[in-house]
Amino acid sequence: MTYLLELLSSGLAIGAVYGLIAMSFAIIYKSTGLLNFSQGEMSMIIAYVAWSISTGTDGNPFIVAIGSIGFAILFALAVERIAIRPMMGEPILSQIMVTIGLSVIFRALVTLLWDGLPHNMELAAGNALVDFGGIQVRVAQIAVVVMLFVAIAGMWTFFRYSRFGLAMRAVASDDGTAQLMGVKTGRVQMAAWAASAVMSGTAGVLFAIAFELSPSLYGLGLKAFPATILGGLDSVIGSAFGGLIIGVAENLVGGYISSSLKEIAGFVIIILILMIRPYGLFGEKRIERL
Amino acid sequence: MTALLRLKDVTRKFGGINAVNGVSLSIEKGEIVSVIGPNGAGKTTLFNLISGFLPVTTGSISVEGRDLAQVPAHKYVQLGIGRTFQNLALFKHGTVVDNILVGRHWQMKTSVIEAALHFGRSRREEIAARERVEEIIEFLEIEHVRDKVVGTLSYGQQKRVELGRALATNPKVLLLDEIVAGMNQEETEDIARFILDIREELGVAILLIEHDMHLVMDISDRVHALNFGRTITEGQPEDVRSHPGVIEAYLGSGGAEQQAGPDHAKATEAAL
Amino acid sequence: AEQGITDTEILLGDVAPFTGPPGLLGIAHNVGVKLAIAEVNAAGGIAGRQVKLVSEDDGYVTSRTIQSIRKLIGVDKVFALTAMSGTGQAMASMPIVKQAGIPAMVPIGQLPAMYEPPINNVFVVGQTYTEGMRQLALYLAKTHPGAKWGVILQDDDYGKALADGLEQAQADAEINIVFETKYARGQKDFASEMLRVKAANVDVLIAGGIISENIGIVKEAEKLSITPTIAAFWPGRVPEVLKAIGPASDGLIGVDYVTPIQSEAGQAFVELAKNYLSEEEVPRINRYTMTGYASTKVLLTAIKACETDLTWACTIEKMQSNPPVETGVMAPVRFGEDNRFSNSPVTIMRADFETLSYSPVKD
Amino acid sequence: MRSGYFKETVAEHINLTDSTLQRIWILIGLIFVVALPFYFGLYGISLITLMAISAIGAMGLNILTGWTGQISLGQTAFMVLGAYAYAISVESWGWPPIIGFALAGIVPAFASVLVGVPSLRLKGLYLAITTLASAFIVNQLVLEFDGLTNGASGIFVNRPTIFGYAFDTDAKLFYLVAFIGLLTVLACLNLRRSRIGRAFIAIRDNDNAARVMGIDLRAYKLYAFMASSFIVGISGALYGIFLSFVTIDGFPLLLAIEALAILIVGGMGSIAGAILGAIFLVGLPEITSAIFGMFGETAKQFLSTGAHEIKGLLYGLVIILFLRLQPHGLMGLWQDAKRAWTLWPLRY
Amino acid sequence: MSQLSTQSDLVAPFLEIKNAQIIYDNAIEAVRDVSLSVAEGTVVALLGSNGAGKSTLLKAVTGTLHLEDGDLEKGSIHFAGRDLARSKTDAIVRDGLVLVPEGRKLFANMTVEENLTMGAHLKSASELRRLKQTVFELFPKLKERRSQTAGYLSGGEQQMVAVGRALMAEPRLLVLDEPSLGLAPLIIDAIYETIALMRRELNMTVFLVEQNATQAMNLADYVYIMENGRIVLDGPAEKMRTNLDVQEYYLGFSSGGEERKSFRDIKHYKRRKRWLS
Ligand SMILES: Nc1ncnc2c1ncn2[C@@H]1O[C@H](COP(=O)(O)OP(=O)(O)OP(=O)(O)O)[C@@H](O)[C@H]1O
Ligand SMILES: Nc1ncnc2c1ncn2[C@@H]1O[C@H](COP(=O)(O)OP(=O)(O)OP(=O)(O)O)[C@@H](O)[C@H]1O
Ligand SMILES: [Mg+2]
Ligand SMILES: [Mg+2]
Repeated sequence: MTYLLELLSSGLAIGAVYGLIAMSFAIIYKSTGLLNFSQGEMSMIIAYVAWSISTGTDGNPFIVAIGSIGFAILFALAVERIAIRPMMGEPILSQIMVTIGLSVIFRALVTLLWDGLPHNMELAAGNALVDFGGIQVRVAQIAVVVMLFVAIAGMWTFFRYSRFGLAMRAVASDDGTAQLMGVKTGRVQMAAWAASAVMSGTAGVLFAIAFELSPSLYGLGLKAFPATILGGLDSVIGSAFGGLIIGVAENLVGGYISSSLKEIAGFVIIILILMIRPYGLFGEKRIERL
Repeated sequence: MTALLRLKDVTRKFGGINAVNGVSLSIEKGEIVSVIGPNGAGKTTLFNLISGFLPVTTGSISVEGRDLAQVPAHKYVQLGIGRTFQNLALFKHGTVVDNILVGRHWQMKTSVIEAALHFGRSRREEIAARERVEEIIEFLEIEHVRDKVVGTLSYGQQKRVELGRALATNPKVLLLDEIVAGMNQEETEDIARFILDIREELGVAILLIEHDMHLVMDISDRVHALNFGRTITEGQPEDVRSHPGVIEAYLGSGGAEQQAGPDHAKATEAAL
Repeated sequence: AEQGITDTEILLGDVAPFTGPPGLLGIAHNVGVKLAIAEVNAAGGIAGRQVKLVSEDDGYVTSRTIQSIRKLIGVDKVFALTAMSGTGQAMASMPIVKQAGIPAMVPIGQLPAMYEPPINNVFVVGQTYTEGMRQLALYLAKTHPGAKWGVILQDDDYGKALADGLEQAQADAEINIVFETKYARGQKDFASEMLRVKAANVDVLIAGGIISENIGIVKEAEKLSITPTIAAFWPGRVPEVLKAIGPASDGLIGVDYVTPIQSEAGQAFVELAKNYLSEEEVPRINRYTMTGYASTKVLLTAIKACETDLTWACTIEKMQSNPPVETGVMAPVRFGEDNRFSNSPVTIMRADFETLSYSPVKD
Repeated sequence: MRSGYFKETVAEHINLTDSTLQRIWILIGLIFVVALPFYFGLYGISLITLMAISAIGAMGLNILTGWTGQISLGQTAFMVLGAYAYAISVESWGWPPIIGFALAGIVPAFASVLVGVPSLRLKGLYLAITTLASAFIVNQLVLEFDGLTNGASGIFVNRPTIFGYAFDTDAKLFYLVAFIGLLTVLACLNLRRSRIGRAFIAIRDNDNAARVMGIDLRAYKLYAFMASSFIVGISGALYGIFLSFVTIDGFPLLLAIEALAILIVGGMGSIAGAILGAIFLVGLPEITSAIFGMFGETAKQFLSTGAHEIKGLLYGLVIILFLRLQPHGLMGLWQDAKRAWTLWPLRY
Repeated sequence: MSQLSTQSDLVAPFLEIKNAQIIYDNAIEAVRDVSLSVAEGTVVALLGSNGAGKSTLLKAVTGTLHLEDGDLEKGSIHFAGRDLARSKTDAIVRDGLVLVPEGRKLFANMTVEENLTMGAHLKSASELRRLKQTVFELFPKLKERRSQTAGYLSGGEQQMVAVGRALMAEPRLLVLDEPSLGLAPLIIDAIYETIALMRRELNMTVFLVEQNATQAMNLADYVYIMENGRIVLDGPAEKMRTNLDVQEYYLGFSSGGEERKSFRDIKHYKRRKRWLS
């Protein structure tokens, strides 16, 4: 029993990391129809910046939090402004290619500005262990689960009650027409990018604390992308659950079957679900009418 | 006696809405039948059922006595059902020729491997299809845009390409969904001429959805009026035109117009 | 003259990953190669020629390794190769190198297939993973009699080599493996694996990851508060890994054929390096610097022995006939008529978190 | 200046070339290809060989993604299958290479049906996931069946001897690849102008209308998967021969992304685009090196600390800048150039 | 207004297009040297056959040309003093110029109500309620369908949403690209009624592209006719109605006569427009 609970808890912890990044994929997709393939890299860069801030300020968690959130926003806005905005209205695959180009650049930047070494990111009590009735968890892992639920609540409220949320959907559906409604599509994109950077940055930083900080951190993006698909590309909240499902499934398969099947288990689940629901668990069906 | 196309008590539901509700209709070789009715009456849905895009909820559709229930959707066209679409459904990135050639698809047999070799039957078929397509292009007077990508054509030109593509399928009955919408008088005249010619030269039956009453009244043999998915009336154009139900729900001509007009105007005025 | 030789220069080439996480290995290796070269050049070069190095980055991608090797041989026309990246990359390069006949060193990722049967111009310096693993297992079996073993291996040829070593050790000693698993390369979360380790009450754990994976494994053990003796292999035997794991890395058992930096010989090596390397390069020194240095030194010794009559044939001949070469960081290196493998002996060592270093275990 | 040519029969419309001039250009192109190895050294030849192999793979992907609109991130799966099919049949079982090549196409083609079936209902980026999954699953299978595949250790592959002719030098291997490339181009061109090719395009542009026009969506999507995987599998076998060694390490996921990049940069859906894109992207690292080389010795000094990252940076930048200036890819550029040429001195 | 013989007599036209030349893909010239103006409070109709360049012109007016690789090569477009060629679409909309685009362009995945809400993107919540009320009264059908996904509506219902959505913005200048496309006669009447009313009550200016020439000419003060990218004929509506060519080619009267000719009697020959010769 404890064994199962321990599997579940570590599954949730890693699943929450996937979930946060998956949400950032989804929010950009939902508001601009674009898949940002450099999401994992962005979360890595933000984690590195947080690390630099923390080593520079003796790990004061508040300064690190404020500094890295601030950086995440500025960074996302800069990327959006410089690389993405000019591509608006171009074929979607060209836009996606630009994000792939960005990912190459970001990976190079990390090793250029920092190094290729793994680091232990110590921040406040992030690494400390907490005991939950015999199950030990790191503080950072609790934090990431909490952050995920905060993000879910925030996004739900936002899309439920805000007209800006509606405008985001409109831009994704057809940015040209959204402009005809007076929507400043650029601003919508900026907001989406900023939100996504904050979410994936949080995931990156907390992952770095609980596990390690290294230039292979970007691989999280490749894990989160399937989670987004599972939840439904345009469902920000659905993709959060997609992440949790994959995290837990991986751990259960690793814990009961075999860890060499871990990687595949997630995919098999996704394919099975997609065969029944081709738009993911919570995704919007594409309108088909003649 | 089996009709070319016969619908019996056809119903189609979307969730709670009965988009088509117990419609019966039949059409003979060489007939032109128009379907009219207010927006959302179920006309396009009716076409979607006949062309296999949607399955019927209840009722039956048959072509030359053959029930379509067991036929897979992509084979409807082989029984002679061709159609155009209200909202244009062209293959945007293909050229005009490519688009019309797709209409010939089912009449060709080339397999993937033959196609890759482009030899023998594959080449013969291709030439034959191309010849037919050139005829259609000439008939529709769109030679000058033959090699253009259809996405860059104007709306009206695209409609003609759609008509061409439907003709290329060698239909026995041709379903035209608001084919002259967005065309001016002159272009409408052209299309009217095409429709009459198609009927005359090929003996194709035509089922026409149209809001242009002049066209409907001028060229139809019979008119079928729908509202809320149900048949209001069916008959000669003049009879349908003066049918009170049709006037009230759809035409609003004469007195109806005067009634509806100020009513709306007043409501709007109040709201403003 | 042979390619890569002018009146004033001898050109060497190497291919290694300088980007991405494997860059940890490639960059350190390159520093070692440079050190060996600088040492020779400072002593007046070889028969009046200065030695120069051309480096190619392959990012640990096999196709790029092959492209790079072709470029080094065909375009840059180097005289010899000091490295061909990692295990799989070097394996894939063998046909080209063999065909070209260029003298080539293999200081990283040694596999028996690279020297059995011997390839005339390819020299493997160091020890195979299999033998290293065998020695490590024998040591652990001796020090932990009756222990339950857990094994976590990567699902590639590296993991396979370790598995072979373990199997060989089982022939000679009592090793009771109660849990064994393979993971896909690049995995980061080892929670489920370690839970199974915990459930199996493992006393000795072979952490067969490279860098990140071992960090993950040890940190997870800490989280589950289990304290098996954890043994890791040399690819990740660098201070950065200890630092990244944190205090839990204390007592980690390692194995290597080059000397630990904290040993006397290791310190001497660092001192030597400081004389020749830039300030940026010194902190990058790790075990790969030593292997790079040693293999290059062996190569340069052979080249030197040829003096003015510098050809591939001569170099290869000298490589096999030279007396054992003393490198200071590992046992003397020698090859023979039909021996292309230095078969360097390994030492077992233990990690110390405070100094971020390893020191040889006293039996 | 070229102007429209008059066509007298319908057959002329269908022909691939429509004038003597065009045929002469093609001939010149072929001679150029044949002459290439004489200009290049060892490295240059391997570079153009790699370009040709990438172009073949990209043309294969183009059938699925460019024409049929099915985005695939898992083409490496079929490359791996093709490479192993060749390696196992030729190296392990000693079958003739010509059969090895056939299997390198057929095995992935049939395997792709397994990927295709669960993909039938998926659209757009959702499809990326089944294909991505196939890449992981195929790798796992290769490791699992190590009796056949030699597991992680891989299989060495010799240069093939076909009908007694040994393609044993780099230049000869290039000719083999170029020849297969030429066959691929012809097959693709033929396919594109056939009912099959049009059905693919129709499915991409409007699958519902395609169905009403009598195109069986399931069948044609599977055909697209099969045709694409067939070609991709062959490129995988060639790649294995080029590397002389087949392991799953030789086919990282990166290759699939690169293949997609080739199509996008070249111009989606165009055969010439796939070829141009392959030349451009495979050659790009050379260009960035060359740019870097211009900075001379100081740059070289920088080598061990940052040059490689900077190369990566430049690589990414070039791609982004290129797409920003020419979002329709190299084919867009080509078309603009052609238009400017035919219209000159007018602009439109 | 209609007393004016030409639009340009006005001191400061509301919308003014001068010598516009528009090119697609750097190669296709869709509009050449078109000048046209719309005075405040008037209804101006632009007629013309398929492919004449009408929609292209409207795209230029709303600054959405670049989305299709189009470019205003020469000429200028001004609206209430603003240079539209240099303005962003959202700024143009903020100034009160709203377009009902060709092909409806609904947000297919949103409900009818959400689509309407998007139309009032720049309005406050209370205005939104009021405007929704208005539109629902104009199109009762939409009220019935308010929570239905727009993409599943019938063609005509979608057109109603498109027009309704534009009205939600309470534009100063409403630009309509074929508003009657696909609508039942009754609804067309209602739409024209509404436009007439809004223009009366709100002094809204309307610029209209239409194929339904009869309706458009009844409503319009001034009419332009465009062919092949050029304005070939323009004049006050009454005058245009008596033009023989217009009667024949746009209103469908048999040449010279007062009778509408029947579509059954169309002759099989190619006509040539007098104004093109
Ligand atoms: N995106 C585009 N790319 C290239 N050419 C285009 C594009 N859009 C329109 N065109 C061309 O510009 C010309 C004018 O098209 P436009 O859509 O403005 O015509 P229109 O007058 O609105 O016709 P319709 O009444 O059919 O809507 C046409 O010849 C068309 O082919
Ligand atoms: N796929 C669908 N899902 C849900 N509702 C649908 C679907 N297709 C049609 N409807 C509904 O069914 C009704 C009939 O639509 P249909 O398109 O047949 O109308 P129509 O008579 O063609 O109208 P119009 O003249 O405006 O084109 C509409 O109210 C529409 O909202
Ligand atoms: Mg309809
Ligand atoms: Mg138009």
